[in-house]
Amino acid sequence: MSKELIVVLLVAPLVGFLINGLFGKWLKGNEKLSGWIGALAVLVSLVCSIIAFTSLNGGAAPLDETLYPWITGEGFAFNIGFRVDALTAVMLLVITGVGFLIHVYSIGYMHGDEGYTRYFAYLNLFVFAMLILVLGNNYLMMFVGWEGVGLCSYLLIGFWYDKQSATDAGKKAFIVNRIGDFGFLLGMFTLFAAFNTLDFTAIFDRAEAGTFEQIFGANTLVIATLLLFVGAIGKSAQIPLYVWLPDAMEGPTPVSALIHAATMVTAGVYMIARSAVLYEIADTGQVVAWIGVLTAFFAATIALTQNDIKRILAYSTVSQLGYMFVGVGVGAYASGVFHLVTHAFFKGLMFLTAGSVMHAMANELDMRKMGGLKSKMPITHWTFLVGALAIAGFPFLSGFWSKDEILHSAWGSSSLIYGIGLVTAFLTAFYMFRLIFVTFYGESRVDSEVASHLHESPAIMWLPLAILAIPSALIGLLGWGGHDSWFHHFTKSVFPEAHHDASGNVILFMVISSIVGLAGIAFAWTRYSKRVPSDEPTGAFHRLLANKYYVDEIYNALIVQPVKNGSHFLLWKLVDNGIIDGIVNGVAALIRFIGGLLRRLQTGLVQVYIVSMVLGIVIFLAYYLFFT
Amino acid sequence: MNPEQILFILFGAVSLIGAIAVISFRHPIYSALSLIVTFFAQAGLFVLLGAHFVAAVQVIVYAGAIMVLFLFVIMLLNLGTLSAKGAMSRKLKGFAVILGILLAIEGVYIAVNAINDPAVASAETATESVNTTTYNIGELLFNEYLLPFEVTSLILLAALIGVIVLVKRGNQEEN
Amino acid sequence: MELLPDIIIPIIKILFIAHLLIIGVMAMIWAERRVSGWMQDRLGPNRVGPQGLLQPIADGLKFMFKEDLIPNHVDKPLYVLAPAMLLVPALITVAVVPFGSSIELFGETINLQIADINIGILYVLAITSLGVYGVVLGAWASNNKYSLLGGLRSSAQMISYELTLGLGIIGVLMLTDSATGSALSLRTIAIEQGAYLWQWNFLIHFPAFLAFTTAMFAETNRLPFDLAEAEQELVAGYHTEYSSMKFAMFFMAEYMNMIVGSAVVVTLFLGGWHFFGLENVGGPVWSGLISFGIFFVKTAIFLFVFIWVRWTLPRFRYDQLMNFGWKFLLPIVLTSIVVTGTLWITTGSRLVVGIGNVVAAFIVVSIVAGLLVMNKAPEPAIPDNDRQITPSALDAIE
Amino acid sequence: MPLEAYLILSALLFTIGVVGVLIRRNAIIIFMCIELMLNAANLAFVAISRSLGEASGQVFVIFVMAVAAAEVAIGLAIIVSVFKHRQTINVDEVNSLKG
Repeated sequence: MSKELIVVLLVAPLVGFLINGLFGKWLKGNEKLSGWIGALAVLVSLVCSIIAFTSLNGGAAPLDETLYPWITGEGFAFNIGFRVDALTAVMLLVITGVGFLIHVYSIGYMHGDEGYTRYFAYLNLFVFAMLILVLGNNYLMMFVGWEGVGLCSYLLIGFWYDKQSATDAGKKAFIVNRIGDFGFLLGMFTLFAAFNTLDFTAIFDRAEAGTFEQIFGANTLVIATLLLFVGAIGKSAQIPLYVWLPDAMEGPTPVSALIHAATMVTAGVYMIARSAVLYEIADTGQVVAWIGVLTAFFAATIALTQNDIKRILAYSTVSQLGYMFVGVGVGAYASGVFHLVTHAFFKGLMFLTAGSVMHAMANELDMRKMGGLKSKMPITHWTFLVGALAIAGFPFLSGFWSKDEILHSAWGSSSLIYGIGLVTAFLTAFYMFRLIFVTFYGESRVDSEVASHLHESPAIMWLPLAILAIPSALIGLLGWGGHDSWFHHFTKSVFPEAHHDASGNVILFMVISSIVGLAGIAFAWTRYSKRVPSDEPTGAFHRLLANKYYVDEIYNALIVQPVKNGSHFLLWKLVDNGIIDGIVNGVAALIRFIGGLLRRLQTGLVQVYIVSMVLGIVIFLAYYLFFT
Repeated sequence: MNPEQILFILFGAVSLIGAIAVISFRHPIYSALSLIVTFFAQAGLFVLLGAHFVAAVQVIVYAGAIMVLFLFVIMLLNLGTLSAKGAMSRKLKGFAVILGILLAIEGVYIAVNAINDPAVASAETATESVNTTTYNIGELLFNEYLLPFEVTSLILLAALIGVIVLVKRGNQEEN
Repeated sequence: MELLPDIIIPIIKILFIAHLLIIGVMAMIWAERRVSGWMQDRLGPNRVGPQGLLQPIADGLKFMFKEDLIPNHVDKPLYVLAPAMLLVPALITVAVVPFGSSIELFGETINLQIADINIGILYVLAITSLGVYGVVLGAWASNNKYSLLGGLRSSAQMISYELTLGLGIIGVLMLTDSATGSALSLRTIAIEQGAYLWQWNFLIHFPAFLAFTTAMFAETNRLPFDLAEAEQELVAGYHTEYSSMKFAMFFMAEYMNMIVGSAVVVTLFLGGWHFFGLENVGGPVWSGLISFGIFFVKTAIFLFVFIWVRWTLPRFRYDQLMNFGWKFLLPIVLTSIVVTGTLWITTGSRLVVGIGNVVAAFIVVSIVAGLLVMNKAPEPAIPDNDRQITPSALDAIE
Repeated sequence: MPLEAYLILSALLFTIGVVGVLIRRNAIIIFMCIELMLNAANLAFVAISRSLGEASGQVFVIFVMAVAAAEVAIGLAIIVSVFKHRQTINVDEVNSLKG
């Protein structure tokens, strides 16, 4: 593994972005080419990632190199530098692997779209930014990537910018993320103030040694880590900043799969895993874990009542992200990251299948208008089923392994967290199979017009699905054996020793998890396999869930409206119109008045000007000659 | 009175009369001709001062090229005497003449007092008779003043392009 | 100040040259008509005197006895002044032209030249550039639109070709050794050229020679550059309104310009009074006279070329004239300057400079011609009967 | 002749130029007056150059002439353009740029 390899890995998507972004106009007539350029760029990265990964797996030393200094100042320096260790390698594989398949899928999915080349340009740019995020060897690089993926997320959510809801969703995502990013920035500032550097290695070493400036006393690291966690909350859609993610489903479905399920939203998890040393020292993992588990439960309950396929998947994503935070929060960093990996595959898969369904159903998302799709779209059905089984924790599929590990670790930390997690697992299995039964089984409720051209998606779309289904199902096997598994060994060097020793019988935990998962599936089967779901929510609790706990409305009333009113009446009417405009207009009026007097001098007659000039010269000369 | 003095008075008088004629004639053609006369008298003064090269260039550039351009434009635009429209007020004209007289007094004062400047005075006595040859000028021009010389060429180029742009655009607007 | 060398001899030289010029003009008038007759296979004037030799005198008498008309609509002062302003520069240019080596007489070495001033060539250029005023002012004073057009054309043409005229001699000046005197003096230039053909400047600076000669034709307003008078278009142009002696002065000035121009060309490019085999023949007096003879013959031959060209080439169209001046002659002389300087400094061989000049000029002409052909706008489809040139003042500047 | 004589002549010529610029309304005559002023300066240059026994002053004169040539070309082009637009070169009539 060399520096050059990493540069190629990083730059390939940038090249793809530049080609599609700058020359898209000429590529318009040939959209396939544009799509393949995008996919090829990511393929190059994928190959490089595999090379990097295998060399690391073969025992090569992690790479931590500085390319060149970026900002140098008195006593500090920020560098463009890379760090490739086990954690980064895993992330690289996920990003480029899932990313490549989604690019290929998009070639078919986006067929005939107006902004075809623009789409691939954005997508490449996203991959580039995400790679920077995971490759950087300091917080500043990470932040650059962090903001870069935020930008791409905004651009892609609002991809169909002529649709009001899409632009609104984009803005919402951007603003909500901004809150989180602000926290991240503050966290970064804190770290910089304390350490005078943002390099991971330096910070971690000195944090362990305790040689840093205690700018907030003993709480320095606590404050820093919590602020960083605020960033993670925003980016990874946790309570209370999760509201943007469900709305983000306005973007093209492959985007939801890549950005809002597999990669970007997991950046927060990655960041905490990366900063594991700090969280261990500051002992703020509990906060993370609690936020995570509450989010997991909360989102899962909302998912129970939704009817929009993509929204269900979105809430499911929020919920699963909560699991990951539980994992990293209780100190089982490897487990959290492992769940990140498995989730990336199966959730990406499910989003893509949802896209496939949409493709067939003429962009219909309401599952009440579906049903019985199994016979029409067998491949889609089977691949979705694989994903659903995986997420539901069906024994020996990937979700089973990763979720079980997290729950196991959680038990060692707090039994309450474990309990909520277990309930959430049940809910997860339930809503996921509710989705399957309503969509793919039962009688068809499809509009006759749509039904007439209901079809399986083209090969360019179902092939990635099929390929993705395999790791979705099997990647969990890497975690076979819990804390002694291959995955844990591979990532051991990166993370500090877990201080909560996993206790209890591993097999017992597995059995309990399996039973809970299967129970959820069974419960869903009893309720939804035959019945047409009711349209109207019944009962107060159901209505509460269907309206997502009214969180959006509460935010609107508590935050948005006050800010809006404050801006309107105080800032605009009073400060801007009254004071600032008053000053500006006053100055202008004064100048205008003076100018009105002076303009009489400007007659437009050149010679009058010259006469004044000569007068000046005469006076000046006279003064110079006779009075000095 | 030696010949130099006679010639100086002759050329000086011609150039002054020519200059006054420039600003007195109503018709620009006559002004231009008077200006040519002035330039010639000046060339004569340059010869008196031993600056033969400058005198020749004066005639070639001013009389031979610049004034021909003036005549060309006057004839091309058929510029006659102007109408009285928008005439400058008499007061301003009178004021301008007074200013001119003041300026002349100051100029003469400077000229007379320049000799008192020690740098000028010391040099004057020593080298009254030195004639600068074309060779000297060339040597200075291409050694000490090489950069200004090159800059001048840029100025000329800029003027060339500027004129073409001005005139071309005017034509395009018409079309 | 001695009487003999400083006053009497110059006066004799001035009188001699002035009369020679006037006689030369008459001879030229006769020669032109006879030569044109010969070229057109007709007789030409042959009635007055032997071979019609006295025809110019008859013409002169006719001019003198005609009524000196001054039309009412003209601007009188300038109308009267203009012919003189054309004639005077033609007369005074000759002052610096060396028409022979020197004669030893009365114990004095007399240079066959009125004034050997050290910036002679600049003087020639300066005075030549004044010639245009006669044409322009005469044209304007006539208060006649054809005359005005002629004047406009003349001024634009003069300015354009004066550049070539001035730049064409730079190469010559560069190769003139200033050891024997000011390099700007025509006498030095003439002396520097040896007796043999290959020492003369026209072979070393062949492109510049051609360009200079062409520009000289233009400056004299002769065919093919006589756009200022152009009988067919402008009814004789700037001298339409002139008659009698005033017209004669215009007429004389043209021929005088030709003679002086030829003399300058001979001095600059054709070896002056040198000719091989006739160096230092006879005593101090005879050798001087022989050198004058050589100069005279050379000038006469060149004058014949003037007449020859006039009756051979048709007149240029105005845009052709401008194109030719700015796009061919100017690049040629500029290239000539660069090539001469470069090759002279690097090789120091006149042969190399001569060959290099020709090659470079050839390349430049090819490039310019190529560019012109490539950028040639398609001919507008104008019916033939609309093709007549409409006299319009704005045509002249374009 | 003493230097003063030339300098006084130069000053007078310059002043005449200035007065011409001030009192004439014909743009082209104003322009000629500017040339006159430049020439007056040239005269001073050459006179002082002779007085100092140095050729530098004459070199400056040559620069002034080159700049004057450029200036005339541009100035006349402007006058022609102005005339094309407004059919006059009376500076009193070209006065739309006023307050």
